[in-house]
Amino acid sequence: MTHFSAMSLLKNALTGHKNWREQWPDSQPKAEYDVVIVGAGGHGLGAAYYLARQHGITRVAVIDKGWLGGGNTGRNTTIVRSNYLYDESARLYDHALDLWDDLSQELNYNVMYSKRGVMMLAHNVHDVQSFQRHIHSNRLNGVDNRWLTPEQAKAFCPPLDISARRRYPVMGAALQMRAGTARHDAVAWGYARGAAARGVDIVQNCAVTAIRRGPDGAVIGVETSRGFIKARKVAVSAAGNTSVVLQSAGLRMPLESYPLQALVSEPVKPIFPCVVMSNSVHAYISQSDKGELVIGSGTDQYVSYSQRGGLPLIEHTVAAICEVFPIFRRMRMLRKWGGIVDVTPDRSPILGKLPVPGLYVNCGWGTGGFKATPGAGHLLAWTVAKDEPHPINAPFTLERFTTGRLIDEAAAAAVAH
Amino acid sequence: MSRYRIPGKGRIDHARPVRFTFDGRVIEGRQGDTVASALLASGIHLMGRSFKYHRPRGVVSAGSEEPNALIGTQRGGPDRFEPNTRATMQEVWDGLTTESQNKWPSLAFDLGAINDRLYMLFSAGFYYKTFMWPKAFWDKVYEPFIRRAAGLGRSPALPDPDHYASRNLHCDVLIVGAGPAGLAAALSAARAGAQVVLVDEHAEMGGTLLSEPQLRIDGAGAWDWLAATLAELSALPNVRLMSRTTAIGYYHENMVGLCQRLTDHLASPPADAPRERLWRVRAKQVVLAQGAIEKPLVFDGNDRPGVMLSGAAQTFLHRFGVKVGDRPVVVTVHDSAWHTAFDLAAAGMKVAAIVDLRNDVAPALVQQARTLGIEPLPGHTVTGTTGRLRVASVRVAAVSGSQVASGRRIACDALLMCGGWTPSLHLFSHTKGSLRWDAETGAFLPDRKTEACQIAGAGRGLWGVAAALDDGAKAGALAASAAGRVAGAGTFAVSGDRPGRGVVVRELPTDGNPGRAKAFVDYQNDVTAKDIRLAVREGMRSIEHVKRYTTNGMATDQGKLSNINGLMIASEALQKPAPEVGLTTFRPPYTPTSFGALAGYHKDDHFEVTRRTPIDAWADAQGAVFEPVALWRRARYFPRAGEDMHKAVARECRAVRSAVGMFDASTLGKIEVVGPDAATFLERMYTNPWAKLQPGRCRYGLLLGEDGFIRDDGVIGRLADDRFHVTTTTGGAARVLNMMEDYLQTEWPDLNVWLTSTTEQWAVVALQGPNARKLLEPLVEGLDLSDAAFPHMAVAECTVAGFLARLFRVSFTGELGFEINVPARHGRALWDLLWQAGQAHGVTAYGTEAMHVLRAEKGFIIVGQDTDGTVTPQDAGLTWAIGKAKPDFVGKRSLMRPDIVARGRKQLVGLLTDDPATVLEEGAQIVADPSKPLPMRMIGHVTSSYWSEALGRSIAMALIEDGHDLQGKTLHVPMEGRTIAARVSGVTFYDPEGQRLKV
Amino acid sequence: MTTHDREFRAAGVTVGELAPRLRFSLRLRPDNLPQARLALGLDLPEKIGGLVTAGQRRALCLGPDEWMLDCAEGDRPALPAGLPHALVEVTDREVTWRISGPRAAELLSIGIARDLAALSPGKGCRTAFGSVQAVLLREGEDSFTLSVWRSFASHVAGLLAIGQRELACGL
Amino acid sequence: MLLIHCPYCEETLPEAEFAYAGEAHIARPADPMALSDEEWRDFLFIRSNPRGTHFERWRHLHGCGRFFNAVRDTVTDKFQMTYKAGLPRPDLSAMKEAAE
Repeated sequence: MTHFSAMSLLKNALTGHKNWREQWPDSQPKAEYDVVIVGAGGHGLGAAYYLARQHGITRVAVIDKGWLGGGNTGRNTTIVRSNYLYDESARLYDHALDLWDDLSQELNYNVMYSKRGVMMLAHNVHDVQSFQRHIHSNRLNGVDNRWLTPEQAKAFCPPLDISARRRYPVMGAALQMRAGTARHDAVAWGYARGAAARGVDIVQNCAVTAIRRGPDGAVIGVETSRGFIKARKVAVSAAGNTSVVLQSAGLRMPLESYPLQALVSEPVKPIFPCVVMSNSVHAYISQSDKGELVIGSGTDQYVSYSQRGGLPLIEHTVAAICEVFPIFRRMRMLRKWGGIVDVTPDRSPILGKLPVPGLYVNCGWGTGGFKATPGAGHLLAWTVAKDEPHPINAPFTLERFTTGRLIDEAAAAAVAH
Repeated sequence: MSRYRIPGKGRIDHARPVRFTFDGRVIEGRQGDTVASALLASGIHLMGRSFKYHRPRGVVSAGSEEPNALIGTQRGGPDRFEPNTRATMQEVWDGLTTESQNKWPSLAFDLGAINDRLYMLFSAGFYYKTFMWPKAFWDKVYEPFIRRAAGLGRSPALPDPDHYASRNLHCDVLIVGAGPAGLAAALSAARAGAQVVLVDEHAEMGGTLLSEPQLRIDGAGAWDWLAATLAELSALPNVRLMSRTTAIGYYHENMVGLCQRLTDHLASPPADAPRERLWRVRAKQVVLAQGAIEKPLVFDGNDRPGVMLSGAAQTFLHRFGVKVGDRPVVVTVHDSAWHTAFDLAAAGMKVAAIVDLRNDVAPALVQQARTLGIEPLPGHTVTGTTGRLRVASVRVAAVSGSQVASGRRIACDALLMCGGWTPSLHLFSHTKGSLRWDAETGAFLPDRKTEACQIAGAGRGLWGVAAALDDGAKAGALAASAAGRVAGAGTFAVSGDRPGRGVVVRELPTDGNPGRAKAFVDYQNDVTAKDIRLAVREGMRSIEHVKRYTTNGMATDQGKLSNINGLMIASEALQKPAPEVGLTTFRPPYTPTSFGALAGYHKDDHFEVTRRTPIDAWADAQGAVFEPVALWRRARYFPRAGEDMHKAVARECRAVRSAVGMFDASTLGKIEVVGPDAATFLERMYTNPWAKLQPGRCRYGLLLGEDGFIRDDGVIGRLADDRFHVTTTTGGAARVLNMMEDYLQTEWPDLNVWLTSTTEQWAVVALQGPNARKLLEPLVEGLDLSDAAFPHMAVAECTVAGFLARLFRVSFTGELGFEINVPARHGRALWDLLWQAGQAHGVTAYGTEAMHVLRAEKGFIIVGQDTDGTVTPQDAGLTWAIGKAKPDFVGKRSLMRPDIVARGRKQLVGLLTDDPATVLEEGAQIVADPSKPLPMRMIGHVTSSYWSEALGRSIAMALIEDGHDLQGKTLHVPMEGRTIAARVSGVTFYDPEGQRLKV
Repeated sequence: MTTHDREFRAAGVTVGELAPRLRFSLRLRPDNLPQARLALGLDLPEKIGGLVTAGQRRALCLGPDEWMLDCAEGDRPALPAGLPHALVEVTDREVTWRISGPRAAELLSIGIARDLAALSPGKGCRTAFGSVQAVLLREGEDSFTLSVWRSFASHVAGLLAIGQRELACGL
Repeated sequence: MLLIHCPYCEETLPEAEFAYAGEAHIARPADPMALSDEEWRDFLFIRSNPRGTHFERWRHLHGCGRFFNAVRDTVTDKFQMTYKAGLPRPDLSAMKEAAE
């Protein structure tokens, strides 16, 4: 692996960039591995990296039906934060945040983690109560999150309109300063490069068609479009396609896959210094390092794998952004795209062992998986290597849906009255 | 000043000068000009700077695919400023202000161009490889530096005063593109009687025909034929023609989004005119006749101002009467540029040479070039250009096999290139229709369709106007037939057509070092051929990776000019055929679309519905402070002069406890449940028993989700054996009705019961307080209001102040209380009468905040505040509301799940601070031991907390782990800088025996 | 609350709020239609969207077991007690406008996604105007009535007024 | 925006009038109390979530108000058919044969 640095860049620049080597090889699958990871997104590649780096397990293949990083890793709005309500969630996402902090150096790959601050807007009394609860809980959990008055929010994010006459006036905001954005592709590429350098095979354009179990019920490998691959352990980290993959192992999951859309504007000079989310108007926004406004919206209402998504949702999302930031009305949408997100009944992920020996899952991240990337990879690797969950992901079991110990972040923010 | 304008030529109005400014300089154009054509007419090619290297750039195209000539435009003040507008699409009008972008201090001298000197450092993906050390520099130095360099234009800084419209439209046939194919399609479909919508993104319809006046169609000149065709179409009642209208996206089931630009070309738009309108068109059939986009050629120095697409030069000549230079050179791999050269020569330009990589150029073309005094150079390549702010010369060299001879310089002031044509299939791609590589045309063509559409003309690789007309006519007929009309396709007699042929190339061959060449593929993003090869070298094997690593195709033209060239170069580097490397997905919109148009009417007051009660106007007049609750706005409190919320709420609470308060409860959801099985239905939905509730009586109802968690609550009155008046929370009304309908329709369709929302049938006034009866009694007819005759939790129909009413004796405050339901139109009148009559009894209006305090004093929960979707009836202390004898109700089974019955659940309790003056913060977390370090173990949180005027102290409710067992125990609420001690109590703080109800 | 009680006269379309009319939601199983028809003296349509009028009574079928029943002031229809049904008055729930003129359908198309050409005169439907549920009746080729719930009325009226101004300005 | 055929209205109408209502043919057990925790979990939470043919429910919310069933391909989003609530799951292979 070529070490990346300003010096190496300069040296190569002087030689016409002819000597850069490939960042990861396009591997052919071997007949057998210790661990097969299904899904070469940031989570799966991260798991492979940590298996090799921290657990010394290098006979690992990451298999993807398409190109690495081509799923939700490359289709999200790159928001990284950890100011979740429940202790379990806050620990999970804060663990990821700790890893984000050093990730560029760890991977020797600049993932451009930008601690721009994530500000969540409160538009009604219920939002205020809910965010205060978050802030108090985060504070006692050691998670950065603070309350801003409307004026402070405006000072932090000048394009914000805080006038009281708006349909959704800003009544305050919760700010996590340590949160921000990162360059999504770089995360996948950085993990891929790091994992490959440690012996992991990254097998692209190879669809896993079934998980095979032996007579004792334990996992023995995966069927793929390029034949059977033997494996002692299989970890499924396939986001929207998890239900389909696990079906072949005889497992039915509490998951539904929905289309999620996002869009960017044409690039403009720096105008937007942070990330702003508004749950009440259903939109979130930041500005990329290219100058595009990156805008996310909610999911369409129906289960779908089409990655198409409808126009009305885009209309609504853009209207919401213009309501909070009326100066952007004359900006233009450059492109929009769709991803497939897998959603659990309590909107929290499932990360752990499955009731099949040798089978592990990391799924159900819904619209929020990107922020967890290093954490999910790290915890999945731990769980696979030790055949038991790390204390941080221990609550995120599949069994919670049987016993009723849900971690319901969505319900906790639910509006009633 | 317009030295490059050819008098009398083009479709502009030469008699109508139009003045606008560009970077402060006044430019005179003509009515019908675009900013680009007007600047070119004044000899200005330099219109922008590129993204990364800040290289000077000129206009490349004449259409919406323009990557370079992006400008800021402004109408009047800065509130109507917008960045990144294509100069090739913006029409000029008197007073238009425009500016160039991404330069400092000026377009001609830009300090940012230092990046261009360092271009070898700024190779593809360079930022992934550096800026990592020292780590602290990332936040402070590197990132701010990178971000400052980002972006093209500047963002608008003020709210946009314009408004935007939207409309739904249904038609038989939507035709996208009004070039020859689209026009012919429209004729076939329209003549067959189909409802036709024909749209084109340009100001004028006609497409290619506008740039090919030499054509004759059915005996008429192209422009006469066009005029006649448009006249015929616009005279038909079943045809709608929309110019300046871009089909932005093609969605499910033949829905196409259109963005129509209504005023950006007008000097003074009508006052009420929307600036743009978004159309959601649902067509039975769609005809995509979007033509093809010319490809640039990739060679060293292909980005100097003055280097442009040959078709653009042809358009500027014929449509705008503009010469793009005095001495152009043409470089091409396709016949079409030869014809451009001929047209330019015929218009008086001295075309120095036509450089064509092909050896086998048709002899007739070569002959004609010679005749016109143009030097034909078949079998030649371009290996470089010179000129800083304008191309000054081009270096051409003969090619034989893989050998490039040493070249020679030809002086020129414009270089017109043609790399062939790419069918415009963006909308088709939006449908997930598949494309196939066609080796014959060297292009991706439509393959499998997923929507009911036809692709006509150049979009499916047919070159030439005759072919496009015939194909369009057929497509229009097919579409009309599929939409149920009897249609036939006409044919057209065309002369003067110049279809032409070409070959597909990657980069032009050169004798130089390709690793040093500045041969641009994506102009705006400064992606060069060597960047793409570097990406491949670094292991990027899919076109998607190459795109993301180099940013090729991610500029504001979304790869319209760069995608195919990028693919060809990547495919060569990967030594794989193009189709195996793949094409990146085209994503909506076709061209950038303003946020305003997408938002449409959803702005300001109309961003979202604001529901108001019949009494809202009264509250407004009283100076009430409102709060949004779901879509409603509700009066939160009624401050008097000098009062803040705390004081106002204290006063309102005192009035209720000591006299009488009036409260607008109209927003409460109401559902009338009627039918012989009404009681059975409620038995199954709610936790409580209903069968034995007598008509004329009410009961508190608790609704769970099937997961056992509390969803909603409210008082339910039985009006008759078969009729219940159900109330829900304000925000829950629609959800509860939907949930009830779901169970009724899908699980229990055998029940004879029906649900009707009556939320808005009734206005509801709550009278609460010891004087409530005294106030109400004189106004009531037909009902004895005494406690004996009409006790707590009674309901009856009567008249109040002459209005037919449903009267409930209920209390959400712990005081004697009534809720008067009258038909909504009388709500205000009733309120006014009660208000008047109440003056003698000390009546005070109170809002939601006082209501919250009063109910908290009694320990009544607010669903969504004291519960959060994870709270069971046991947790909330509401086991009394569960009908123990009932075999089943929604959610019952879930209450038996292991973790629901386990210890450690959070339970609702009261919380009294040791210091009675301290009011806890809602949402504050509770710990058993505040001396522990972070992260601290939290055992619960405060759900409701208020100053209780009645008790003269603070009160709070909290969800605490096993809280029901902690009565009397002191817990702690650690705040920033201090910790508050509080004692666990019951939740009923005020009048625990309920004496005040028994009056 | 002030909904728009003045009439807008814009290019080709007027919008006027109608005085409230006694309105009921009638629910019963289609099997019981014969008895209900007899009792009401009204040939309740069975097809959704169908409208019948008899004297001052008028019924629009909104669902397989649902009719919107409009009556004259003081006319309180009744069905036999033994016939399972629900009759609930909703007069005050709704605000109704008449929208008429050659461009009435065009004005409605700013909010209604349905193809209004498919709604022939004498038919009606429940639909949505933007995000607001509405009942739309095509009284004639160029004349509609539109009912929405009371608290949504000012929002819808505002949009109709904007739409009228757009039509009037000719763009 | 999808186009949906309402089997009650017998009209094909824009998605804007409809609300998605989850997977179809998950009947509420007749006697929930008799179910094991696992069986109850399956009813509450487990969904087939297929890539392909999906049996699902919609409600014609801004229309006739009825819940009904639909067969839709989740990859193409195309509806194969819709049918009234309470009708059994259609035999798609038979339908396919009939169409051939």
